[in-house]
Amino acid sequence: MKNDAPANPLEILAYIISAQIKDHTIVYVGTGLPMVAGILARKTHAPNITMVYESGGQDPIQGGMPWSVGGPFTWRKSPVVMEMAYSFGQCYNGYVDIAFLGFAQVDRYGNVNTHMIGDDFHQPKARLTGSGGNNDLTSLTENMVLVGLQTPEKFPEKVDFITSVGHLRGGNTRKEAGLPGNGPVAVISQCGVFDFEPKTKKMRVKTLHPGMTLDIAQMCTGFELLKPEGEIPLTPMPTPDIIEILRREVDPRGVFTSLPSA
Amino acid sequence: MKNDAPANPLEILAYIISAQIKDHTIVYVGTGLPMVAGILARKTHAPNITMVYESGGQDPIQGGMPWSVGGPFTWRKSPVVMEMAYSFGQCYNGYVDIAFLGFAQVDRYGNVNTHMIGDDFHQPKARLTGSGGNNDLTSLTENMVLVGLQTPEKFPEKVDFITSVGHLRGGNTRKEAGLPGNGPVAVISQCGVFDFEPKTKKMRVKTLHPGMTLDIAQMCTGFELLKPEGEIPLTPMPTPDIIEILRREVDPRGVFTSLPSA
Amino acid sequence: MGVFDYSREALENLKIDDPGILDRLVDFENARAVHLNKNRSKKDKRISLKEAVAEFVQDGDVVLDTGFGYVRTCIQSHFEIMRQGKKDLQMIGAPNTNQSYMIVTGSVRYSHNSYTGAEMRGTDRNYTRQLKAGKVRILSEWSHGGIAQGLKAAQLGSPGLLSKQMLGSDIVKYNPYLKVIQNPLKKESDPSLFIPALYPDVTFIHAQAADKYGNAYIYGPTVNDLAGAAASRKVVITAEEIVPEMDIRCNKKGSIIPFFYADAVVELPYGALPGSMPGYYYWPRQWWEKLMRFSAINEENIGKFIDEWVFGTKDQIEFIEKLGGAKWMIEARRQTKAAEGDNEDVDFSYQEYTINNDPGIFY
Amino acid sequence: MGVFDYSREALENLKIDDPGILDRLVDFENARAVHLNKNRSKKDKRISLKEAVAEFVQDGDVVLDTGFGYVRTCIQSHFEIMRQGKKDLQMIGAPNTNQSYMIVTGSVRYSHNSYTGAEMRGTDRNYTRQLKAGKVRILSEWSHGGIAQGLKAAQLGSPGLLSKQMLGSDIVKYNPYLKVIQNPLKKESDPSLFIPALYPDVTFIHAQAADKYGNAYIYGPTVNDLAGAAASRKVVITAEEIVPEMDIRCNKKGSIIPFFYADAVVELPYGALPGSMPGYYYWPRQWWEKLMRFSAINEENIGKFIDEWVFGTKDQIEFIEKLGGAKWMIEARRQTKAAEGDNEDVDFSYQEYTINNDPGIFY
Repeated sequence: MKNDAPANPLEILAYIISAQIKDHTIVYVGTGLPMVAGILARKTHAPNITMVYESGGQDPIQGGMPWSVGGPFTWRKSPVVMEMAYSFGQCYNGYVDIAFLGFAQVDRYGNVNTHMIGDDFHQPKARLTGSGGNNDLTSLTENMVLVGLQTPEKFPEKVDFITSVGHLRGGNTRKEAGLPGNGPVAVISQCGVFDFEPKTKKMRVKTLHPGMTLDIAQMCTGFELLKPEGEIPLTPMPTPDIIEILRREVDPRGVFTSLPSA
Repeated sequence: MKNDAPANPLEILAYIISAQIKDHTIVYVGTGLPMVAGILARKTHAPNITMVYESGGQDPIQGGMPWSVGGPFTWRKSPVVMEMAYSFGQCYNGYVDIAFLGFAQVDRYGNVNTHMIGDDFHQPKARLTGSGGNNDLTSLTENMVLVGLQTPEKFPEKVDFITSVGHLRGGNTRKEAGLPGNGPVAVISQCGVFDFEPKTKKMRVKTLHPGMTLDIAQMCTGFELLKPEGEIPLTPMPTPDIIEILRREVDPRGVFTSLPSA
Repeated sequence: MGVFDYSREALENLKIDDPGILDRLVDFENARAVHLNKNRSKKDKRISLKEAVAEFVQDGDVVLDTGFGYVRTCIQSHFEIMRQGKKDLQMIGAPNTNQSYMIVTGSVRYSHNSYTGAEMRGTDRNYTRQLKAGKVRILSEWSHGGIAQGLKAAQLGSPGLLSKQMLGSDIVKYNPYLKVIQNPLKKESDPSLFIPALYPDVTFIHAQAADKYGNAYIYGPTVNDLAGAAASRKVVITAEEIVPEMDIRCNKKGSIIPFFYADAVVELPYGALPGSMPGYYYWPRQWWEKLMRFSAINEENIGKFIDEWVFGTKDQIEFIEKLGGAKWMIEARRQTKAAEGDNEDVDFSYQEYTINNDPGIFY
Repeated sequence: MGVFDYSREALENLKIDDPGILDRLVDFENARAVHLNKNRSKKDKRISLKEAVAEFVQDGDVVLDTGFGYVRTCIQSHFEIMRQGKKDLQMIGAPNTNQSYMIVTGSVRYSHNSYTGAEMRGTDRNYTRQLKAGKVRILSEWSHGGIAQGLKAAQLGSPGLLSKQMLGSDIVKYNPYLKVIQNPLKKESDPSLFIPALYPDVTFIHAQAADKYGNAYIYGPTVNDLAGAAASRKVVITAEEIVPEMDIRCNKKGSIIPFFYADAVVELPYGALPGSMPGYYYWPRQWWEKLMRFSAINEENIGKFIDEWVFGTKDQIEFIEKLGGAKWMIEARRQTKAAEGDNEDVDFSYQEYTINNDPGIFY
């Protein structure tokens, strides 16, 4: 990969995710892009973050890119590798500031489906992974960020199965269901960054990526997106310096940030 | 101490306790006489027992006599020292066969008081230790053995405070209260060994120590003791061999088994 | 009738007509009785894997998965379970159910489901297919954390605990064991989820080291295994190495499973293959890629895969030979040591298996 | 009003008119908010014990006792709390409340009580006297296991758990936090005790070693300390030694408290005195015997005792000098090493303190 090539969409996504991470926070990361983003954040604007993992690894010494949340890079010389129940307990107890997760479907209230596509549990079009830790993190963590591809099928009016409650039916319903935390605070896709309108908790465009329009974003969505007051800002793009750090130091082999060849 | 001296009452007690311990069992031991009894059992009729302790020590390599259930002899090179919650969890889960505890008072149904003497919680005649692990063991362990001095005050009709439920109000009331296990199966005092009549769960004389009579035992008791059918057997006494093992190998300094000098 | 008050909605949604099948997982009284009847002796419990599976896995047992995903998972024990034709097992698929191939042979027929797939390597199309064909029935849906809490409740000697996980989700509608109740200490509405203590029938745990009595040492993520060992009716320890008891007592501080849980001890070097074993070997990544991207996609492929890797090997030694023998062993050790931080100077790149490119090697 | 539905019977029995005083121990929302507001930076948190007590102990705080009895208990921190005249603390007296002398000076005014006394050394007559004089109010009675489960519930991220402990006993009648409820999964009557998750305000934990960020290593019984560290709003780590972070990462496998719980780190060799510290020093047994058999028996004696040992020493160094200085240090190390099994060739007999015999030495 030439280091002066313009940022590709995956690199841009990695940067946008990293921008959600504030310095001096504890970040719950999964494999893939969130991991890349976490390391990028640490090497740029957030050098004092602590990364924790579902398999229990806490604050590992940074090594290669993990291929599994149980892999050695997630607990490399960690002072403590927590049992799984305690690892999620950290989120409930307020020791995790932000977590990143993917989804198969997300609806207008940020409810997530990773269970199945179709309307018959016993004869699904496709059976997916199930919850894994998705429900636990979304239920407990102070701030959730959802990351995935945006299409009308993946952003339906109603998900086929609520694996993880985001803002449930909007308004105060998440809290009424007994859940702590702010729930999903952002959704990041190839179109833009979305947040949730504070009162109704409906998904709202926050920024659009360069080249995107509201119309395109809406066409990629199975429900009506809310718009913010005034003009919709552009998502800040990575500077060449940041792209160079990403390519040189974070994912030098392009395992997660090079586009698959056809 | 001369090794051919006849067994003193504490030595006899240690032996009687040890006789409650079956081989191939897991034994929850406290400090003092139960510890002496456990080690004596292992050196005589029950070489395959495993000893576990409240502070979490499991199967320590036998060393000196512990002065505290948290002391090093209770976890000396233990493969695992369990956190306290798990240590009691062992009892609930059926991994402890028998446990030994003392009491300040015990009533006819084997309910134990280690909280207070008197009828006013706020102005007790004496405030005692409270539960510690007494309630946990008595609530959860399959078989409990209570060990202590027998006087009418210490064996009242009704204990001043139920620290630990034995057979509650008799009959099926222990189970109805939600408790697992058999509860107290034996009470051992200077008078004899007592069990609980299976239906009413009232305390019953099982054996009397040599020189004791039913009348003396009753005089030392604040409620009416049940008698077994037929003649009351004598409590088996330790052989000279056993006393020698006790003196030579188990408590050579007589820390727990020599009578206090006046 | 039954003694358990399962969620009616979940029973209906899951089409469970015979709720008695759910009982063993939560039947504390029975688990306690089984534990109380275990032989407590500190005796030499070593037997072969064949013997352990034959003696301690009964058809229909509730089997707890252990390790995490590809890490320290008792996969060679699963293979032996398949080889012996064990049937109708209930598998607790947390933290991983990348053993859906066990459904194909009828070994696993019921699933307590939390995760199915192989992370970055894709979803498990074999599972979808078996599900639609009715070859596996899901008995309960869970989150990872929910299963973890249920096992922890058991280890803590608790009938169950309240959780803030799964509340409001459809998981609750597909899990007969869960109940939404009010937090008993709160005046105002505070819905909480009751998760009962979970008691599997049999748990295989692959440990780095064990003594012959069953004191077992785990290094790296322990995940649910300490709790699972305390809860399970039957526990089989398999270990990379058998070490003297005194080595456990003096040197293996950290995560130890006490010997009295163990019914059997199996010396089983490379017992986590084709997964990884912290301190010992890295995983053969292409194996998993091939499984997910090629073998799992239709009935014929998965059949061939099972014939080749499960029935085509009689033990882990033959499995290693198929992976590449000595060369694989050396490379796998080198990579895991490096990944754990003892040596930075190792290249982890490898020839990925894709549908169009079978490198034919496994390291 | 309040948000917590405490047991009315227990409030009456305990004569608690102001149940708001009970809230902080179970106020999860507040504890979570405090945790979320903690500075997460991995920064050098080392301060002196004086500073740590001044900054992190507020009058009225709920303080969790740690260690076990005489073992690894943060007694020198308690002494500093007394020296600074901190007031009206609630002490969670589990697994031990052999700190009843803190009541005498007004530092502790409220007790969540599980055990008071000093095992083989006798019951604590000072506690009885203070109780009758109204200088300490019991806010809740517990068993050891009940407190342990409440803290574990917190660590597990659970609002509380069901327990089979304390059922049917009078403890339940003297604990406003506990509720007897039906096991939600059972059809027939199955009373279970709801124990809420417990969130202390401040916890001092004395560790064998810690790095400057607060990663702390515990060896020997951890008792409730890993759970307490996860639950407590404020955590102060005191340690026998400060070691490099890499020493924790590479060598201290086992029981580690992660740095992000820690608000402060105090280098405090001999911080468990006059208790014992696994790996470091044995306890001065006569000290405890004198406390229980002589000092605790009347107001004058306990006053003298506090004047001598607490206010009469400015730190643990002066405390050691009073115990016997270098001679004591050598003997205490020798005994603890032997007791832990490194050397059988040590005689543990000593000159017991009795009311008629004050040997005047402490080893």
